[in-house]
Amino acid sequence: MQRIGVFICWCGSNIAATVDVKKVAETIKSEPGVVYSENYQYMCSENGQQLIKQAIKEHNLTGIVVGSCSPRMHEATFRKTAEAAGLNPYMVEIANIREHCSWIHKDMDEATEKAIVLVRTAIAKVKLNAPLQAGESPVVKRALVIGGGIAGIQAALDIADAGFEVDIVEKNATIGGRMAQLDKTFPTLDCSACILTPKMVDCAQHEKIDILSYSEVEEVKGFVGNFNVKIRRKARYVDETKCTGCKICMEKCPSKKGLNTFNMGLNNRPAIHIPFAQAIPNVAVIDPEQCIKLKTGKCGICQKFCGAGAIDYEQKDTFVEREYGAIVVATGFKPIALDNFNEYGYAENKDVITSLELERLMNAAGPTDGVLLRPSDGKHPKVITFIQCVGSRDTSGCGKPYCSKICCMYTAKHAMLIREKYPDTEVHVFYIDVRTPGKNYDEFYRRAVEQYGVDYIKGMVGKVYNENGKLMVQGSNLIDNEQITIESDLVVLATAIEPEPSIRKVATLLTASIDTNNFLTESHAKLRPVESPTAGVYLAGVCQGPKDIPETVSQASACAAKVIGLLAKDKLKTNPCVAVPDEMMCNGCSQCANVCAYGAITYVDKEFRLGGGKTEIRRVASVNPAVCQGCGACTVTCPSGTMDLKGFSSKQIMSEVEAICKK
Amino acid sequence: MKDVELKMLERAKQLLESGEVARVIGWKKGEFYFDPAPASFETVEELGDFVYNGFCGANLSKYLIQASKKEGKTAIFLKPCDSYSFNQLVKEHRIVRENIHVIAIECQGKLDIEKIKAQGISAVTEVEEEGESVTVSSLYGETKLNKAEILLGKCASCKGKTHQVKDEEIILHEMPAPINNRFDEVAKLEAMTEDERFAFWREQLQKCIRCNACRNVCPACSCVKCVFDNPASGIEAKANDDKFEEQLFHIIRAFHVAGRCTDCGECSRVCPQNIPLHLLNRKFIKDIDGLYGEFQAGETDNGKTPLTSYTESDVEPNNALGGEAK
Amino acid sequence: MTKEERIENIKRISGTDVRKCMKCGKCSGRCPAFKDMDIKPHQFVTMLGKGEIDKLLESKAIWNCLSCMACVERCPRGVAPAAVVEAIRDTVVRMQGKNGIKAEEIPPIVDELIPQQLLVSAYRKYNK
Amino acid sequence: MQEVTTKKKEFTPNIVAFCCNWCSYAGADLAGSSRLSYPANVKIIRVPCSCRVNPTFVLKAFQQGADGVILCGCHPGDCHYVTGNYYTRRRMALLFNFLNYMGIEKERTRVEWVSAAEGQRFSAVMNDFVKTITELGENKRLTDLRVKEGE
Repeated sequence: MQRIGVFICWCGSNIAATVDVKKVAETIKSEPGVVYSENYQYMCSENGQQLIKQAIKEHNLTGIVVGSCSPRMHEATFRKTAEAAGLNPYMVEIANIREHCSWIHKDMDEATEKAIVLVRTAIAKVKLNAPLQAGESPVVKRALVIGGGIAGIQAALDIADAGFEVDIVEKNATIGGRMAQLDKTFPTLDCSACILTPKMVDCAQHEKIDILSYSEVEEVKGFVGNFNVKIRRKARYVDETKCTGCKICMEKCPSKKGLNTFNMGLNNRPAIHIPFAQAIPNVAVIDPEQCIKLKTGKCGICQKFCGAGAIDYEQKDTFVEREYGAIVVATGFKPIALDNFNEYGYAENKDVITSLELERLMNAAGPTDGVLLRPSDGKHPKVITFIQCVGSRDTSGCGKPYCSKICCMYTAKHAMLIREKYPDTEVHVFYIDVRTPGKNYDEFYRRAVEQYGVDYIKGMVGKVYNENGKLMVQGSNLIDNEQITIESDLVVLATAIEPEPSIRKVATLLTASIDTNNFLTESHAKLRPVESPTAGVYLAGVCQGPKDIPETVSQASACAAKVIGLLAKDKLKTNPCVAVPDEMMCNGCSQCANVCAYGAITYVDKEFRLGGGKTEIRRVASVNPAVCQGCGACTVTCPSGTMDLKGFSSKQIMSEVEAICKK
Repeated sequence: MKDVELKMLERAKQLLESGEVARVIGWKKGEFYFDPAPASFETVEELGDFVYNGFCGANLSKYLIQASKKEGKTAIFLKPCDSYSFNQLVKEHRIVRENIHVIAIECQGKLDIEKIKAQGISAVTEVEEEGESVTVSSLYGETKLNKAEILLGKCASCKGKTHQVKDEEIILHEMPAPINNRFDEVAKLEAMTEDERFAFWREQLQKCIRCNACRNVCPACSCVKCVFDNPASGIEAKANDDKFEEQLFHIIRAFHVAGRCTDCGECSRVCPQNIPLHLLNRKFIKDIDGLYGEFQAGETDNGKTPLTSYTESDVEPNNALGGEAK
Repeated sequence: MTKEERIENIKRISGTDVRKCMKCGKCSGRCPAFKDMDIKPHQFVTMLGKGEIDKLLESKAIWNCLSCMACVERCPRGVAPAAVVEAIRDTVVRMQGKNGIKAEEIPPIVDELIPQQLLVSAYRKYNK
Repeated sequence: MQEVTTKKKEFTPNIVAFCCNWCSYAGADLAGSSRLSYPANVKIIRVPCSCRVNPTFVLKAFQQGADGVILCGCHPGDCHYVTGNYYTRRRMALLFNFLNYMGIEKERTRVEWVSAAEGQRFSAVMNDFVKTITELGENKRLTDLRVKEGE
């Protein structure tokens, strides 16, 4: 006979304000099997846990139910509590009377009644719980970082410095990501390349880091500690081991009209190219869409001139398969397309540009060698108007509902740099709000206004149109309650950012959950912000939400710390809630193996006694508990009910159903 | 038909005498002409009772679950529709294929004694089939009947003359073409209102006496231990306590065989209460065909079933009503 | 009708949730009739939110609004300032006991492509 | 007629919601922490994956007096266990169709995909389902008579 103890938590007023916790504890006392029922202000506190431990010992409890917050919050806590008191940790069930009850109901009677049912349901389940032992699985001591921007670079360096091997998979021909495209960085105005390229070089030279550039993740199998990843190494038509990065091919290539994506398409590049001077690896790549040889079979000039003999037009995509213990996702972002924002005239006017394009126009390695010249006629713009929140904070469906977070700061940076370099330029900024939380951030913005005389206009632009070669920016000035039109030479749009579109595929491969804006979901918004709900998968940078460089780097290092913590272990405790077959009933029909996503089920021929001295050999299912992830797909496929799931057995769920339904 | 029977008997004798097989599974004479029963023959002497006539509707494949595990080879006579069940059982590793010798036999459609009796004929002594018509001899004389009217329910929706598996065949005459009408009755029910359907099934299922004949005869319902006999399943029930459990039993049974049921029709054939149980299984088959593409269980002896496979663009359950998608 | 009821009524007719406004001023930034309006498009939304409808009911701007819907089109938050202007205008007309246009005066076939608001508000203005 | 209407108003349905641990249960938690209310007659049973839900659980719920049963899982393609919800989708499509074929109202059964980020959606789905079931009235067709007698 089970001896159940019930512990009802007030969670301060979070539960107690809408659920009569004393009444719940009192009512539950008369439940069959319950020998102890108590309520307390904070069960998760030291004192609360002490109360549980004492009750377990004094009343010889065989199972406990804690009526508290979601099991996703404190199930682990209370399992440890039980274990400390000598009770098997799996003899604990949580009744979620906070998230699923007190927080969503207002009527006290109604909420109390529901709480009682929820606790009864948990009691019904715990009575059928059985002590479980966690198994073990080995940890592969190597990490995969998907994405070679600053987030991926930082995470890889930190993990590698701790002595673990790391592979960076980058879909582009070089690592560096968006940060490599930036000119200066706020709030200290360091040159972006000056602080990024040393880190890129560190990656290349680190003996523990392997950079797989121009590569994409194709397939992910396995689970935390034991991921098996198939990586596609796209054909770059240049032998990475031979290319010396001399760039003679770039000079000789006759097909020079490809859009230079690194410069946001503001100038052209040859079909064979190295994306930028500091690229890592410093190896050329051929754009097959642009290369005359690859398209027509004629040309081959680069091959002729390549002293290293690195050009290989026959190269094909290849695949490598590697094992990893942990995966960091750092896939980054892109500015949104502006198709839905005709009012700003981006498509019609060359001199309406995005902020990322401005970065390239201001960069010494950019298309204008760092001299600010406007794209249409190459002249110095005298009046520049910035428009903030282009596509951000937009719930109309045209843009993104969230704040892109970085635009206020980079716009202040741009305005300041322009006023610094070209004091004769007039700079206006249309803003809705200026958001500058962060160390030295507001000071930075105020400097733009106070020291550099940037004209900030509270209001939004309704229309940008071209009149006699001038860009007319019509907007409101809400402070003066006026409508104004500014004749400008250049208009810069602080375009919203969104996750890099390839994230969807990555998320699906990793079964990492994704939100409505395509940002990856973290395990807990506050307490587990760098972990994906999928064990062993960690999130760094904008793939998880908009953030600037300092934040991205912090998050990447946090990821690395989590990864190091994981890889430092030789073995992981595995979830004991796995499928278990009852051989006596198994038909050996193979249906369960057909639905198992992990290949955890195999079949063995086993001899069974039939009575009367006779035996029979039958094919029966066998589950590898280290591989089984405990989803339960097999349990439903099995017609005979041979397969059951520990911790979520059919009988347990049935009795929960009964407890809920009985009025 | 007599010539087929003779040929079968002759072949059975050969196989047993030569020791090629240890036993032959076929039909033996019953008390009357119209009630032959499945039987296993291990000696030539036993074959004295061997029979194959218009009343040999029983599907023999299920007997192989036990027989194929015994010492020596087993020969079995399979009608075209029985061969689907055979394949399904091989697919599920219930039959050791190497231990079986399949003799594909001719079938001209099997007869329903109840339907003959309903025509006012009793004490049937012999039946002579002649194409579309049947001459029934009884103690009281001879009557000519239209064969289509006295076919077994399952034969009225015949799956056709193709055996899905065979090691040899005894086919002496042309066999009938398939009759593609098996979803007609299901569609009729679907066209009713919910209330009408509920009333229909209430009336049918309340006749159920839980004799388990449907379960025992069904080649798909061949679990080592049935969930209804297993206390750990949470749905153990040996008898119908109330109205709900009649439904529960039949719903779960139908779900368990969904994607595996070959529509052999044995459940309805053996039901002593004449409940049209095949209409339950055919609903699943119709929905599977409609929602996930045509699928006939037992057509092959390998591969996945519709319920153990999926596509990324499958219809959403909330929109799947009527099985009309795709 | 009390003032509170009137405010609620105007909100209901306009179908606009004024609390969604984030005070960016894009509506006023785009308004072609801005100069002639004594109360600006964005103010219609904020003033309705504050319950200052007496000023709105007396405003001249309701007769200057072209009902071009540019403000509705451009609003990033799905707020419809023009619909608020429209609702105020409706209310004024009704308070005067008038209907801008009589039902029987509407031509039998109205071009489907003309937005209803445009048509109705045009009639109102030219009827004044 | 009057009586019938008043009686209908008093009816509060009993609803069992099976939620997968990774998406929908977390979505329900988010609905809670965002204080997005839905009626108290929805009670959630946590399962590791929607594919753990055996048709017998659904039938059992109805047998014991549930008026509606809803399964919630990760969106197809986002299953924590890679493919679990794809099987759920087929099983439940067939089962719910079949129950309807037996005369059970289709609206009593539902499958919804709710991600961990969709607290709003979870609340909306539950409100809608409760509304549907309330309008539909009590489940009589799949109730075990014995449970009633105990009342």
